[in-house]
Amino acid sequence: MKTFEVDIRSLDSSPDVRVIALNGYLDAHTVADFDRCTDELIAAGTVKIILDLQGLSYISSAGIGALMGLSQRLKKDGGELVLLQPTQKVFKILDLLGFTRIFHLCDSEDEAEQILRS
Amino acid sequence: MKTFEVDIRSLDSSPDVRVIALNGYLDAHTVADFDRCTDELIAAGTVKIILDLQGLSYISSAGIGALMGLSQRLKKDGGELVLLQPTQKVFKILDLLGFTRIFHLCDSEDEAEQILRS
Amino acid sequence: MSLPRPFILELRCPVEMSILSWIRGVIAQTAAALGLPEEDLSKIEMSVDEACANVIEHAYPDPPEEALPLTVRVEAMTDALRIMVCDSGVGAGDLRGAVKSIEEYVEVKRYRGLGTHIMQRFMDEVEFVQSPGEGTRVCMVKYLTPPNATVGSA
Amino acid sequence: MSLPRPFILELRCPVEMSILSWIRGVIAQTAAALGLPEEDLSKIEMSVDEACANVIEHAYPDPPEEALPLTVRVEAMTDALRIMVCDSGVGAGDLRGAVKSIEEYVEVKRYRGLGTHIMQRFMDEVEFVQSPGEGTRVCMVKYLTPPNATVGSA
Ligand SMILES: Nc1ncnc2c1ncn2[C@@H]1O[C@H](COP(=O)(O)OP(=O)(O)O)[C@@H](O)[C@H]1O
Ligand SMILES: Nc1ncnc2c1ncn2[C@@H]1O[C@H](COP(=O)(O)OP(=O)(O)O)[C@@H](O)[C@H]1O
Repeated sequence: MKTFEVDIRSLDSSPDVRVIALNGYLDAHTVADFDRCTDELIAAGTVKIILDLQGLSYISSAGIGALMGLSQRLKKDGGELVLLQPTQKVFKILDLLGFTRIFHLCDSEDEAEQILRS
Repeated sequence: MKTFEVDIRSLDSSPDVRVIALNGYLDAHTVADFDRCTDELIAAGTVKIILDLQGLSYISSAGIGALMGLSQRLKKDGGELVLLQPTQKVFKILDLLGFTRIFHLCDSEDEAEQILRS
Repeated sequence: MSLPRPFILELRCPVEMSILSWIRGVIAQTAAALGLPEEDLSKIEMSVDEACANVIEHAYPDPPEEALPLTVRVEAMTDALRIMVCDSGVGAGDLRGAVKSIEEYVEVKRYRGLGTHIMQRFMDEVEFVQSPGEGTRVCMVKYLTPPNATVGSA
Repeated sequence: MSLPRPFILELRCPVEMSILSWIRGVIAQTAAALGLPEEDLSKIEMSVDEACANVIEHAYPDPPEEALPLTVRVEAMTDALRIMVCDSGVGAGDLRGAVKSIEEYVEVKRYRGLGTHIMQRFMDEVEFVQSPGEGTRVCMVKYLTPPNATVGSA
């Protein structure tokens, strides 16, 4: 049974943009793995991140808090966080709580890239 | 949540052969529906049945007993029961218990038809 | 992935056949979370299903006095999964009437007695305890690999 | 499809974050078997997850004395699903420190206090009972349509 996996790559067309694909669930247990991964990226100078949520089956308050903290840190450094294609279930949770008005959500990688370029 | 559904049709090429497709699980609860359906077919003169198990997610001893009883009745009337393409899970259960040596199992409708014609 | 143990799960429910699919679902979910292979998962799911179906079919010829007459208790220990299926029904019945083999089952053409046969084939240990008027308890055990002995677990 | 009620499900487990996914799975399975719509299912799953994560994070600053310090009890009654999450830990903590709104949460930039906010938003009733030294009990209720009022049920 898979729990949580993180896959990181750079965009060919914008090498300073990192795409982090999440697979599994981001809860109070797996959030430590997520934080470790984003800490490393930020330490290495990354400020623009696309978080690919197509494989994310669930997010808890711990996960939402991690995304909020990440977004804030990237903004402070002049960067930005964009969320890409959450599953219907994760979108619904974010939407019911009001977070779809707070995060930058995108339907495609191209759209996300546009936002991070501007 | 779907529990159990039965779909009955005749083979174009052998109109006396009935194909019963099972969907859902055949357990101590749903076996009554199954029995009712096969009782009706037998009362109407059916003696050759292909039981399509592609949509069957689970079978319990009650379900196996029903298949055994059905097979016996059809044979008595000069007919036969053939099981078509059980899922891996159902096949494994039948196999572990030794029922794959007792039932006629087929991989295709054509093969099942051949058996029922001979 | 392996669940931290020990843990306990207990279900208490009415004696109605339509409850069985939920019980199977919860049991399968738990066995899967323990990291058990598909085959063991099927064996455990089916053994519990058979024990519960027996309670619903045989334990209470008259309507039960208790509101929740069927109990399923799962204890996941370090080295074993213990599952108890208990009722407070008649506490009598032909528990030893289980078929000894599939050949016998096919031969006799009664197509009964397969449930207890399945439990005994699919679980590592099975014990039936019956006291007339006090009910039946089926205790089934499946051995587990202790978590620290699992190769490559996180 | 609706499960016969009442029934009870109880889980007792260690305070380890890796247990959460199993708890969610069992809860979601049960809510689904009750025929609840996807949205309610998500709300119940998440509320229970938040309450359990709090026990694991906040209830036991020292290792707990009990082997199974976290209890989740689900009671599916005719008209409601009652879920209790109990511990016997410190029984103190800023339970009233929940954020009042997402705006406040975003503003304050502390990114805490969302768990209890979620329970209160997603469930129909939520009650927190704390006694210092005796632990915390979170009791959550989701109203259900009585089975006989369900249109088109089998
Ligand atoms: N919980 C129970 N209470 C009373 N009798 C039981 C119980 N479980 C099993 N039995 C008895 O054991 C017999 C064998 O059960 P089983 O092997 O499952 O086959 P079947 O249910 O087809 O008869 C039953 O017929 C019944 O008499
Ligand atoms: N089971 C518990 N035992 C002790 N304190 C708790 C418990 N549950 C919640 N709390 C307290 O309530 C506070 C608010 O919880 P919550 O809204 O989930 O936010 P967070 O966990 O992010 O702080 C916690 O910080 C903690 O002080």
